[in-house]
Amino acid sequence: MSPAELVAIPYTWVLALSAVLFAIGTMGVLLRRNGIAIFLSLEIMLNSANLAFAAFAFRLAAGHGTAGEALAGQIFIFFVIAVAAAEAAVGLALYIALYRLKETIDVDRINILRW
Amino acid sequence: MLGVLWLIPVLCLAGALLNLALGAAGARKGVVTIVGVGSVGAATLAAFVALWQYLHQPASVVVERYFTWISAGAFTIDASFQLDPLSAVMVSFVSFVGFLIHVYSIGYMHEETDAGYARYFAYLNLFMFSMLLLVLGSNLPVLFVGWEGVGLCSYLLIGYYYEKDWCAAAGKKAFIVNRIGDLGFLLAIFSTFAVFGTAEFTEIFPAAAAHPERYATAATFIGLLLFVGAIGKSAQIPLYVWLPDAMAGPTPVSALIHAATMVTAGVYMVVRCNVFYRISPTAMLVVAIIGGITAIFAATIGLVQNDIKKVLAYSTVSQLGYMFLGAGVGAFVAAIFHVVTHAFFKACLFLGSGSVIHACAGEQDMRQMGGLKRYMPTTYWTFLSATLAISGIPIFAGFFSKDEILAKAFAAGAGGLNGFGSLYYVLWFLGLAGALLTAFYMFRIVYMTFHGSFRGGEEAEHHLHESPPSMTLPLVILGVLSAIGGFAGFPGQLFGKTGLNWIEHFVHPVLLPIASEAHGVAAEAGHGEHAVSLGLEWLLVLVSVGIAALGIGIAYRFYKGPEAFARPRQLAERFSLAYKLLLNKYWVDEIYDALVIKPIYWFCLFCWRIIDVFIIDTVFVNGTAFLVELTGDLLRFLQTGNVRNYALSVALGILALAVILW
Amino acid sequence: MVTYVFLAAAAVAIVFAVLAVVPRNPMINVLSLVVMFFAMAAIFALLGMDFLAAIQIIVYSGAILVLFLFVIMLLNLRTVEPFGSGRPLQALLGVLVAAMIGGLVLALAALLHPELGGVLPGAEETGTALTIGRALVGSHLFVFEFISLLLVAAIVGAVYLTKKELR
Amino acid sequence: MWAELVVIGVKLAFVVAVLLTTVPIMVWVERRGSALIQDRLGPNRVGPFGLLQPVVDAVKLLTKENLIPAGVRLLPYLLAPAIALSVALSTFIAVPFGKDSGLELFGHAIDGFIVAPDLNIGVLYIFAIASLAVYSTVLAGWSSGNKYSLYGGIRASAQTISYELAMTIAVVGVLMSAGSLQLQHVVDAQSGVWLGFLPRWNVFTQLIGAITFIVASFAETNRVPFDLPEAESELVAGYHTEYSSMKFAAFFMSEYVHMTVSAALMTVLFFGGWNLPYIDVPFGGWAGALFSMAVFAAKVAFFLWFFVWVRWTLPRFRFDQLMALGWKVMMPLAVLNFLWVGVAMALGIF
Repeated sequence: MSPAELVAIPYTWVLALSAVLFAIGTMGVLLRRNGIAIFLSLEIMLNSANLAFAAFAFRLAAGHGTAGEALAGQIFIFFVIAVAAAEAAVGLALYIALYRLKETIDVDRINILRW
Repeated sequence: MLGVLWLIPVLCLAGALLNLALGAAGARKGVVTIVGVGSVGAATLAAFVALWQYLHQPASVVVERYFTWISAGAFTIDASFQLDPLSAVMVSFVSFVGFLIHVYSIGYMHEETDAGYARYFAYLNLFMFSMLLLVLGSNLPVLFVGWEGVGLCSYLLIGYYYEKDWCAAAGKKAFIVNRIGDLGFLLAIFSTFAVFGTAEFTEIFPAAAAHPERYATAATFIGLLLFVGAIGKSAQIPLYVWLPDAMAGPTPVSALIHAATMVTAGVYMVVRCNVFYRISPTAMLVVAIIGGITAIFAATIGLVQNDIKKVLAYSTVSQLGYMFLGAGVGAFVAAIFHVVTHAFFKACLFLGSGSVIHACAGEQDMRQMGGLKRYMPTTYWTFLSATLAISGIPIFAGFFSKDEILAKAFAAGAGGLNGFGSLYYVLWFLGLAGALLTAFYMFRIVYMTFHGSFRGGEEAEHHLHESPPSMTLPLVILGVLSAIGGFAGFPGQLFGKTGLNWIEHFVHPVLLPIASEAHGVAAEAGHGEHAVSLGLEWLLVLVSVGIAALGIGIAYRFYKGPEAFARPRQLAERFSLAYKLLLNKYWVDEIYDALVIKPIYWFCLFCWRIIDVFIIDTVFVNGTAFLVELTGDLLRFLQTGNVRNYALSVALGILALAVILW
Repeated sequence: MVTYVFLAAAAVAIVFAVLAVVPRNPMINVLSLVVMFFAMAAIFALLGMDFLAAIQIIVYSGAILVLFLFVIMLLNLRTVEPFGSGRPLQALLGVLVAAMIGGLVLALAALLHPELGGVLPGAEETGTALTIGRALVGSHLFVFEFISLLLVAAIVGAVYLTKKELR
Repeated sequence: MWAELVVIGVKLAFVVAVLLTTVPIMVWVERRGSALIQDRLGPNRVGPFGLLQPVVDAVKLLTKENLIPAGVRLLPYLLAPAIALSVALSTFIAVPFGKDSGLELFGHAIDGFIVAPDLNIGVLYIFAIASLAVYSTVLAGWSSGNKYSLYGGIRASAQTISYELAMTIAVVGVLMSAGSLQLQHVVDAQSGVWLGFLPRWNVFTQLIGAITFIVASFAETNRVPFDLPEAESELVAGYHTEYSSMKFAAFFMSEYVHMTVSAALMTVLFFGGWNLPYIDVPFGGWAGALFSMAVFAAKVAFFLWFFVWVRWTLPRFRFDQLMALGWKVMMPLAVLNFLWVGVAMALGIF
């Protein structure tokens, strides 16, 4: 792998950022009652995961690994984005069906599926 | 060269399959008849063609290999047929008698439903296929396939009237008892592979004959195991119990399977493997003893039975005993000869009895018969000729074969065969006594059934009638054969012309010469004429004839004329204990029931009640279900139906995981 | 310079992430999420992943969030629930757990040795697009195809779910 | 470093100025052109041929009362026009508008007549920005608190998204044949001759792609025959029903800037940029640069006129027809072009 030019950013910073974002997203998922909002928080969590991938790919690109390894991280992010798209499509469709059925997407009021 | 060999069984198989299909399609009797009888007829034709070709070519053994059946590493089994004098004789008479009985069945079974008729003929053809396979097979596995096949067919046909559960029970009994024998046979096959590395007759027997000393012990072992199989299939003590019950099947079946062909498979197999027995005196002696004892034992039971087919069944058992006695004293050819003649007259007898039962509308108890001679002459005369044959009256077939066996037994005693001389004398005497009894109970049948006046009541008497030609024709043919068939083995040596004994010379090559003369007697036992002088042989002949005549006389005194039935009744009262003993067949079935069946039954009961019902069902199955239900009841409170709680628990799980992995 | 840009982007990302989670009006959530995604794209670009930056904007901002907007507009939601309303225990635990998970990763980041990252050398005119494309249809071909299959499945599922006959 | 910034700043200023001045000119051209096509006079009072008419309009719009209806969601309501205009403007920074032969400005290389020369994801950037145009319509429609606006917004965004796909896929063919994402390379790849007698313009090598792209860009810019979002004559005037004065002007300008950008993209992607057929620019240096810009401008001008021409010639689609066209005709055509390019490249046809 040809010597890559360094960027003046420690990859741990990126990791830290992803940690913070993940925490925020988790809070959103756990505390919001609006289904759509929960979904948005989920997207945030996905992005933070992507950021973690990016962080390590970033590190590998700086000569700690082969180009293939460094690339794998980016490709994984690509796939995560694709999956997120699919998930958004299906999930939102579910919300629409749900809304038709119960006139709400407040997840606390959608609790008939239990003993 | 012998292209038609494979054709013989395959034709029958085709017939069987076709009949099954026809039965399923609900075809009429006519079609089924054409297919069923036609296929067997064609097979018979093919058999005779093969025989004719065989007689017109030099080689004494012809082996045809068709394809490799099993191939596992070094050891392979070919599906191959073998035609040598022995199988030639067997094939020809099996297919011929089988064909006759098929013809007979047309008339006998014509009252069945179409489906039943088709089923019957399908099974019958299948049986022919298996039997021919058994006879033609050129190695033990192929033979075993046929062996199992005939077992299966006998089971199916005994249970033909499966609506009556005693018939089904009889079928099961036959099958299960045969299994015991088959186990021995299987072990024999395995050990053959272990010892010789192959099961081809053309390889193992010469090998064994070449080095008798080396293979002596192996031969004893294998021979005894094989004989276990033979005991099962040929209904010898102690496994004979299934044969009398097998009479539950239709009479033609009894005639074909349980008299003429299948039950003689054991004899055929022993003769086929004669080399083993000849190089192992022990095995040979065991065969002789079992045979002799069975002969007399079954005959005594036959004395007092009243069911006509039962009597014939026991006589079959005892005749089989004679055959084994013959094999046991080294008279293998005589044994085969007796197989053939026995096939003729015993088939004739059964078919005759079948015709009688047919006339009496299913009545089998001889006490309800009598005087049938008037109504069914053909049946009577053929039956009579067969009876004379089995009783050993000269000129008739049975005489030659049985007398030769007895002579050989005596010769074995005189020649001190394998140094067991005295024992063989005893066996000879048993055989003689058996002959007396045979003559007696056979003529008892004749007198009780055909002579005197009818005891079955008026309305039964009205529809007494001679059977249709399809039934009488085979009767006639078999009757004639049982009259003259014996001349195939005319004891020429009595007149100093050995050449006259055709079958002896034809089959003798099967008895391979044993290399060293250490067992010379065995080799010589093939022709026993040096053991006893000519005069002594004549004496023996006269003795056996006299014995037979004596038996007939006693039967006449007991069951014919003014004071018929009086004397036997007195005897029965005087020796009531013995009478009961015989009437109840020595309580053998009860003994077996107590000793074998009951314990197994109790064991099964234990397995069912305790192991299955309690341990498995209650503890394991229901217990598991109960456990799952319990945990479910406890855990369901976690299922709040609120997504966020689930999400929270997932997050907690992640946290825990992270902490653990940290 | 780069560092400052990164810090700025990170700050924007965090702030707008919070804005995307906390306010009860979903529209504001979505819009702030758009901004946050822009910050993400900027960070990707800084890390030399320009292709991903573009993809991030096209797919997330251009497609997914528009979808969210649609749904919000169509369902015209009236649910105004205060953040973390109801189930106080749930709320408390949620905050705790989230904070702890984030804290763990933060601690990890703090423990790791802060090496500088680098940019993967790409062709002058294509940047990483060329390399990523090669890898996608090369070593990762199977997963690539599989993803397309997944997307097709998602489309079919969405169409079926939103049919009127479903109810 | 500062020099770079200066260069970029100059370029930026130039581009923005040009784009913004295009708008009033286009207004005038549109009105006169429509008059010409419909055989009437059009504005001819203010200045010669009414050339000053747009200026007056601008003044009018600027001085109008800036009213905000009741019940609007204020933030998005104000955000929408800004998004629209900024998106329209910022797409242009990846578009090259002239041939660069190593010229210098303030003693510093200007490397390429393009605002962001080393933006190596060129076209991707353009699409990324263009995909944000949806927000302006959606937000405008939704925040107006008016169901007609909402419908208009949904119509517009649905249309935009649908045709974006066809557009992107059509462009993929071009990028493949050029082997680059940057438009200057796309233009360079279009110089020379194809099959011996045709200019190597993508319009010839990928005719289907060109047609798809042009139609799609009509839909993207909400122009007739796809101007359903603002079909004031039969539907209530779309997502900017509730907008007036300068905010409306922002939407208005964004549309025209969008038109200009689309025209430039057509030129660059399919019509050889500043290349002339068969002859290459005779003289280098600034003269050559200016000449190439002139060629480029001429082509763009042609396409702008083409927009006007089509607008006043064709009738309007119905919405379902529009959607059907977009999904059932444009998409397959684009994919077909994509396949054709792949096959042709594999066979070495170009």
